[in-house]
Amino acid sequence: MEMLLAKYNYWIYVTLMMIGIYAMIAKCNLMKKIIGMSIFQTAIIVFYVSIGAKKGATIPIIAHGHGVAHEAVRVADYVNPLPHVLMLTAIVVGVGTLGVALAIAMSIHEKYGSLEEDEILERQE
Amino acid sequence: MISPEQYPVLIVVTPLLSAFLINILGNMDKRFCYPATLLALAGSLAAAVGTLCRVANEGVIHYRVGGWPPPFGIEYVVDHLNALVLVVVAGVALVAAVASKRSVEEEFPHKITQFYTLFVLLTTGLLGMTITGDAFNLYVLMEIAALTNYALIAMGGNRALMASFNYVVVGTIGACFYLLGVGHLYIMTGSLNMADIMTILPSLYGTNAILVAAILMLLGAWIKMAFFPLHGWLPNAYTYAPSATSSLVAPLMTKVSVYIMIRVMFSVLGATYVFTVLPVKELIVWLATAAIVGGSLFALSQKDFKRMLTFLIVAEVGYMVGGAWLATERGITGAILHIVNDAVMTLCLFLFSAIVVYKTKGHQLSNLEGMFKKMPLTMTAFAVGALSMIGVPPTAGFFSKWYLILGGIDAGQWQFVVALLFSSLVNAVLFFRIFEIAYYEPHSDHHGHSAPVAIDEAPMSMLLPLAVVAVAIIMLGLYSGEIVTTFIQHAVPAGI
Amino acid sequence: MDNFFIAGGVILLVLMLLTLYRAIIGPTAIDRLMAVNVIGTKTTVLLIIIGMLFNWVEMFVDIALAYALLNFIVTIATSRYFQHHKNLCPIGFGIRHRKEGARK
Amino acid sequence: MIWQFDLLILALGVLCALASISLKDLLSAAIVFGAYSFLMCLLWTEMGAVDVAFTEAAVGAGVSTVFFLAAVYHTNRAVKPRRRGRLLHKLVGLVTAACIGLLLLSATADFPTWADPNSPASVYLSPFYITETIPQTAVPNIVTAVLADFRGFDTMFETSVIFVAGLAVLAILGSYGRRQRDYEPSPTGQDAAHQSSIVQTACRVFVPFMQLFALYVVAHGHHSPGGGFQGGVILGASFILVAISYDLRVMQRRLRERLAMLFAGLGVLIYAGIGALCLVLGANFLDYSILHTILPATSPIMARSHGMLGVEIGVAFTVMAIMVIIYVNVASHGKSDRGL
Amino acid sequence: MHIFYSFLVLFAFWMLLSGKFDAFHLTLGVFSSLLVAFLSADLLFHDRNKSDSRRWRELRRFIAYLPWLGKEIVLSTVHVTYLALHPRMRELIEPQVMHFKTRINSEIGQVVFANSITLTPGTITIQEEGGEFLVHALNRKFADELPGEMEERLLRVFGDEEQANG
Amino acid sequence: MIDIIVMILFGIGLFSFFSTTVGILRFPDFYSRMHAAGKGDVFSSVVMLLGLVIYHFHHPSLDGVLVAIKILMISLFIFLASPTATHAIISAGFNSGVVPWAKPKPEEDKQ
Amino acid sequence: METVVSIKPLLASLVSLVAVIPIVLSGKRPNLREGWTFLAGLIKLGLVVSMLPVVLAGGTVQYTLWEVLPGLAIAFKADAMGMLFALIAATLWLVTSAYSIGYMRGLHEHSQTRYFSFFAVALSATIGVAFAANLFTLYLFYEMLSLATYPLVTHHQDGEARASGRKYLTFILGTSIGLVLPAMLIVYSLTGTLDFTAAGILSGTTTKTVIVVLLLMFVFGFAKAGIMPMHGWLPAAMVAPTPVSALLHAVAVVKVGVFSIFRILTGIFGVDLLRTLGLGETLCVIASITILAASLIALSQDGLKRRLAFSTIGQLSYIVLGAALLSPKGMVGGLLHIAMHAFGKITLFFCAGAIFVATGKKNISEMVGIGKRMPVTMIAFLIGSMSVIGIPPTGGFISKWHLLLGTLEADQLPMLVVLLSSSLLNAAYFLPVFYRAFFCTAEESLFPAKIEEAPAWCVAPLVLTALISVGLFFNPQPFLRLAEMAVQFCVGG
Repeated sequence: MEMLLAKYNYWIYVTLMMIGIYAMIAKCNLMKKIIGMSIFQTAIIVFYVSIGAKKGATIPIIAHGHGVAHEAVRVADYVNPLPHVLMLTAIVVGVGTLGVALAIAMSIHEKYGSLEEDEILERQE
Repeated sequence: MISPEQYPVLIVVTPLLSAFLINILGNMDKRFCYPATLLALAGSLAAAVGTLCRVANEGVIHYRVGGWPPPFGIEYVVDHLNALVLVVVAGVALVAAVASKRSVEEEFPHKITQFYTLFVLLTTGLLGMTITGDAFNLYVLMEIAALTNYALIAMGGNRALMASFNYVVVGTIGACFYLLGVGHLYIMTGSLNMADIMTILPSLYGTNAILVAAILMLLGAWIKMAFFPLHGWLPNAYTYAPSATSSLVAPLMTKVSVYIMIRVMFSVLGATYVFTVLPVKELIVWLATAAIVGGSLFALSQKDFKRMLTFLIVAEVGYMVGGAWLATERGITGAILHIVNDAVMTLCLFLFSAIVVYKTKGHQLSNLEGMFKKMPLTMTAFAVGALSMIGVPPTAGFFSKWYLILGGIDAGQWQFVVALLFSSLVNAVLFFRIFEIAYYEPHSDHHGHSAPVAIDEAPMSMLLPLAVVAVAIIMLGLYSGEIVTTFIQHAVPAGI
Repeated sequence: MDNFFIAGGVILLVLMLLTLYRAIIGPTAIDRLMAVNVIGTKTTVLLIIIGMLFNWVEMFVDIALAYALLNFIVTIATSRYFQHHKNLCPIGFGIRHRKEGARK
Repeated sequence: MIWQFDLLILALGVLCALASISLKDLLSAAIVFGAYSFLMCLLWTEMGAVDVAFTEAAVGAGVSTVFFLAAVYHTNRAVKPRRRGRLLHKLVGLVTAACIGLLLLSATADFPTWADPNSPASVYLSPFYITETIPQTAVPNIVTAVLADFRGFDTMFETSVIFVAGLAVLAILGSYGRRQRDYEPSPTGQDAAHQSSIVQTACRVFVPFMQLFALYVVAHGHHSPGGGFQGGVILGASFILVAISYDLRVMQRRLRERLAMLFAGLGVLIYAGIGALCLVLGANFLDYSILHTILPATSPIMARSHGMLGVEIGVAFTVMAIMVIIYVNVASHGKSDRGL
Repeated sequence: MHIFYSFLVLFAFWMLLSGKFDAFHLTLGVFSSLLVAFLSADLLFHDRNKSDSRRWRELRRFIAYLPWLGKEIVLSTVHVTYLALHPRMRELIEPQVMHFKTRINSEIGQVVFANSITLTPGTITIQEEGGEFLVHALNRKFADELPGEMEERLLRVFGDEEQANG
Repeated sequence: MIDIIVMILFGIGLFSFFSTTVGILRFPDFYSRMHAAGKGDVFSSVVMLLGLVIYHFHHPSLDGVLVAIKILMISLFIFLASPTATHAIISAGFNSGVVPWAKPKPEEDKQ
Repeated sequence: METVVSIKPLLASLVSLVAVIPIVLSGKRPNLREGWTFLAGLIKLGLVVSMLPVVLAGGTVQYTLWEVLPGLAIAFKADAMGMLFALIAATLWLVTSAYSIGYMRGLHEHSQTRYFSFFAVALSATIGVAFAANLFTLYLFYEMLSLATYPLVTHHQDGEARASGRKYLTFILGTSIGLVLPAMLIVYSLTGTLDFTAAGILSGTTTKTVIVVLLLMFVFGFAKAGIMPMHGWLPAAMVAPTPVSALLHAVAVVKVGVFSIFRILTGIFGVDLLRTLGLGETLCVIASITILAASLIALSQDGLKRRLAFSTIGQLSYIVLGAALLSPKGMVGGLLHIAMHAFGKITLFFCAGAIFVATGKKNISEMVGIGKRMPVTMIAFLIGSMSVIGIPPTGGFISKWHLLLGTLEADQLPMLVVLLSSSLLNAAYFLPVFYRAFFCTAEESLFPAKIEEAPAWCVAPLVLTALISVGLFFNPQPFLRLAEMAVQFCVGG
């Protein structure tokens, strides 16, 4: 139980990642692949944000003029901001990739009239 | 004015700023794009060369972006390894850009602005990947390069679309694996700076998490570089890409990924960890052997010229990965030298294929018929590239192969040596088959004069870069010694 | 009071789980849309509750507002879909046709 | 972090993920995937990552779902039931997923306990950021400070990524730049299908407030969650809302694609330009403190703060413009006429 | 003029959002509000011909209308709760679609009417086209109540003077 | 005192959300489910938000008031947006031809 | 032993490479083009000859162009052995050029510019091999030669040329990449150097097995030397125009092969090492098998050029045999045979070409009575044959004599037998050609009894080479002197 509570976040990110990978490899439909890709990316974000979490800490905005102005900032009070910064980037990258992938999928559909990988390959011949 | 101290950042910032300017200018008049692109890349190349000279004189350069000290801010580290790669990337991009003019105008006249903006941004991404000393920054730049790459490939239309889509999926997996690896390192060490991680890491060598991190990062790099069992996306993507794209992407993308692998191996995980703690050295050399043999054999079975070249890339990746994992000084030297040489060689071949596509509208082997007659200069330049791929001295390809084979002998990995020789032979067969096709025009009669064929060389904007590259191949070959003693020998980690 | 909010939040989440059941089984796309819309609205509330628990609501209100806005946009966008494609059950796969799912 | 919530939300998330990849109707999959994103946003808020949550709410949940819908609208909605031969694929997928999963799980054993205040990540770099942000930059939101200053270089490229994405979509789908820029007149002269006036009116009223809210988010990124990305996305979403509730053409009257592209380039140019300005003034790239020499009456510390604001504005420009561009192209399949 | 009104409304909104009243943030607020007013004033004030006094009256009366609506919402929730939890719910409901034409002319009025219908017990607006309403009701009782009292009240808010008094 | 009010409001909100959920799950057809979703959703959210607003007046201050106003703004937005969204969804359903559920009566077998 | 540092060896190699540029540029004006060729040839010969006094005085001319990698330089060294070879090549290029003009113009061949350009490149490579100071440089020029001769071999660009070109490359490139390159790399990784030294560089570095493997790799790897079974390309390459065959068989290609083997044996392995390990015998056996087999095959060939080709294969192995004897006389014989065979064989090829130009005949059976028509050519043919067989008064006798002495010196009596029997076979396949050409009745003759020689550009060179062959019998200097000096140097005098 202790173990479960200590690490479950990491386990769940692994689960999400497996779902994503499975969809990317096994699914035939391009849209499904894209969804899998997004899930995969989100899983990584879960992982990073979990790294940043800290027991008993609040959000990484310094309580400026919130009663404790200009006192020495206690490190233990704030969660680790660095992973958050990194993940902002990852989210943005994710949406970028999503946009491009959708655009390509749409072009493929226009060209081959299908989103199913095997049908497209058939029609390419 | 801007002091030489600032050169490292200029390498990346010049093309970055120019990309947006190109986009804005291009919206006004698309004729601005081409010269602006050349100017930007030339600026970047100049900065890269300046940095290279500084590195040669002063040793490793550190540059703090934003003025923050390294583990907190992002740092640029230019050492002997990446100074070299930077110049290669900038140079290759410039040459490819020069040559792209006609094929871009022909293949997508309506999207010139987008093309050049993406082109410059791709170069920016590759340069940034090479120069950065921060593990996460590398990921961001990797994504810039990847996204531009997807788009540039997909602009080829038709079959390029599906190829590009597969590339998106696989490329994302690769980049995400890398990111996950960085995450694992971060959770264990708390740092993102490569040098910093490397100093913290030795106390954690035994842990599973670091092992997983290493595997993930390497897997990521391998996917990006199309290392043997993970190479499925590459042939289609590069074959069906527009020719202006492929002559930029094919020489650089895999090479920069190899560079990243080497960087991860030696500057993040540390050579000791990679070669002594990880039990995979032999396995990877075997895989590299398989890559070389497989790539060569697949290349042999192709009827499509460009596709054949893509399989050669797969084989060449095997060279470099194998060389780096031989764990001998000469093997690693060879791998690094081959990054440089192979970039230029591949550029030569793909520039040629761009010319072929431009002139004959196809890239089957049969499109090459009678080329020697029609464009002797072009074919001569191509022949230099081909000989370099085969590994005929004094072309560049010979010398890197030389080091690789010596490394293989030193390491006692004979299968790798045999594979290298085998691939040289296969390359010889491949290219002489092409020469044959290009040489025996179908209508030649036995004796006397055949019908005079009008010499129809490629336009100057394509021929000149090709010629420059051909000369560069020979020069690189002749100066290999200089390169090795001035740069690469400092780049090989000590104690191997 | 924190415990009360936590308990409230947990109940809210459990109820969302139930709503999610509708989102997953459908049967039609708009049923799912409805369920997701409900979940979205409740998430807004939950965000504020989390703000309460962090004892610093100011920072969460903006997120909640943005959240509500975007949830609305998604709903409108989806409903827009049906103004062009008037089919709930695209041909080619079997939805369990219930009475209400029958097409006109 | 509130572990009770955490556990439940994660469970919900996994359910949604599973549902969205197994649903046969792509529209439904997109809807459920939207729910998944919203749940993730909730999860991150609960773990204290407010900025990430904000971004995910705006980008991941809001705009991407709309993109998905638009893409489904233009393509095939049904997933074909597989005839045969997919077994191998499934097997490969399962095995790969299982291998990766096992690999990752084996690593978790070495991780520090979740949310451990003494984990390396929490004690190595982050104390510097937490303690130095106020003295060095006068920005209370540490994430903003790290994002725009300490690691501002990352963010510049992040913005470039967005720019690239927009450009890529344009390059792949767009007819932008071609001569026939005029909208195709629809056969009836007016759209057969349009939103009811109820929706139109409601949206009409919301849009200005939404835009102001977006600007507020940009301007207050220093003090509260938010910043250029989030604000930019919401601003973009407001235009998308116009397009959804009225018509793509109505939206284009407000923000032409050409203009949007200009904005996009301009935004990143502002960012990189501020960096280059520092360079020209003699400091390192993106070292905003040097800007106090040209900004009247500011100390180097405040110069950093203002520099960050400038950068965030640039980001907002780009993000807004690119979101609009992607939407326009995806929703109208590159024709930028009628759209979803 | 509309831009100015928009600016005022938006700036007020900004102050509420911002909560920071130093010069720097207020300046930002002014700029932002101006920008948005310039961009979207036509969205906020769609009907340009309406007089200012009329606007003001409508706003006042609309606020007065809200409490009644609140009461209806509570009632409707109770009703839904009752139905949802009723073990033999299916016997209680008798869904039907009905349609009618309203006397409210102004567009905004019709919208408020439609939304009010949606919020009140047992009815949801399906379609609204130039005053033609299509409403789904859970059973006949609710269907019969429409347009009824609500329309009267809304006519007082949005209708022309004579309609409201008539 | 405030706590108790908050608790009551919260309780009401949760209960109505519970019934909404039950309604969403139990009602026979799409339209009637929409009734549950559309009405219960607005009410429960607004009530809970109101509770939170009131909770905020524990320590009255300018900041607190501003936050309270913001929360009110959210509830106002929900109040305006939710019926619109409900309408949009139901009209989408109607457009795409969902037939309302009818009591299974022998004489209405014509459907 | 003085060492002169001079750029001359490099220039001697480069001059013909540089000449390619004016040759290509003046492609439209044949006379000017050939003028360039001659000019380059003269300069080249002059350069080579100018180094002769130094070499004859026991010195060497050295020049290091470029150190490509540490321990891997492009370096030139003109010593006695290289000088010997360079002198032959430079002389014969001039002669061949002259002949080419006659042959190519006589047949109105296409793409003459390309032909002359690549010819020049090939010569450049040959001189490069001759003056290579280390294995790397040698390999570099060896490959260059392979590539430069490909367009020459496939000059006709028809299906047959295609097939033989393919065969040519398969053998030449396949062996050089597959065998020489790895052998070279192994040597380098064992010793860290590739320089040719008098005593060899391999002694004491590795085991016998490795040495044997390396030896075999080198000997078979230099496929240009035509050691069986690596000889397959040679007959195939006969499709090329005759001057090319002459170049391939007499001057450049095959001689480069045997010269390389000579260099390897003396400069890399070292005579002492080979002697101590007793590897000479192995090589002797390999060579003698080739000698006998090739001669026997030659007997059965009807195509004149094919017969000459198999003859070449056999004669080449004489040279290898000379080296393999590891006795001073034998090696002198071997080196001398490079020269003697070159002049003899080139005469024969020129004759074959002249016959083709004049009559269009390729097969021996069609040449009955041709002597009456082309007496000068056929007499030159006789002289050439005599030289190859080793009958005085021709140069061939001198070299065979030394070889025979060498076998005695090395106590290799079986080799003596091989040499003698092979000479008999040589006679058996050459003399019938001559016999048929002259000794036939008027009815048997396929040609009218009217003297009608090939063009003067064709005939003059072959007369010249025939005369040189004879002249070398009376005065084998400077080749004998050079050969003796070279052998003295390697055997450790």
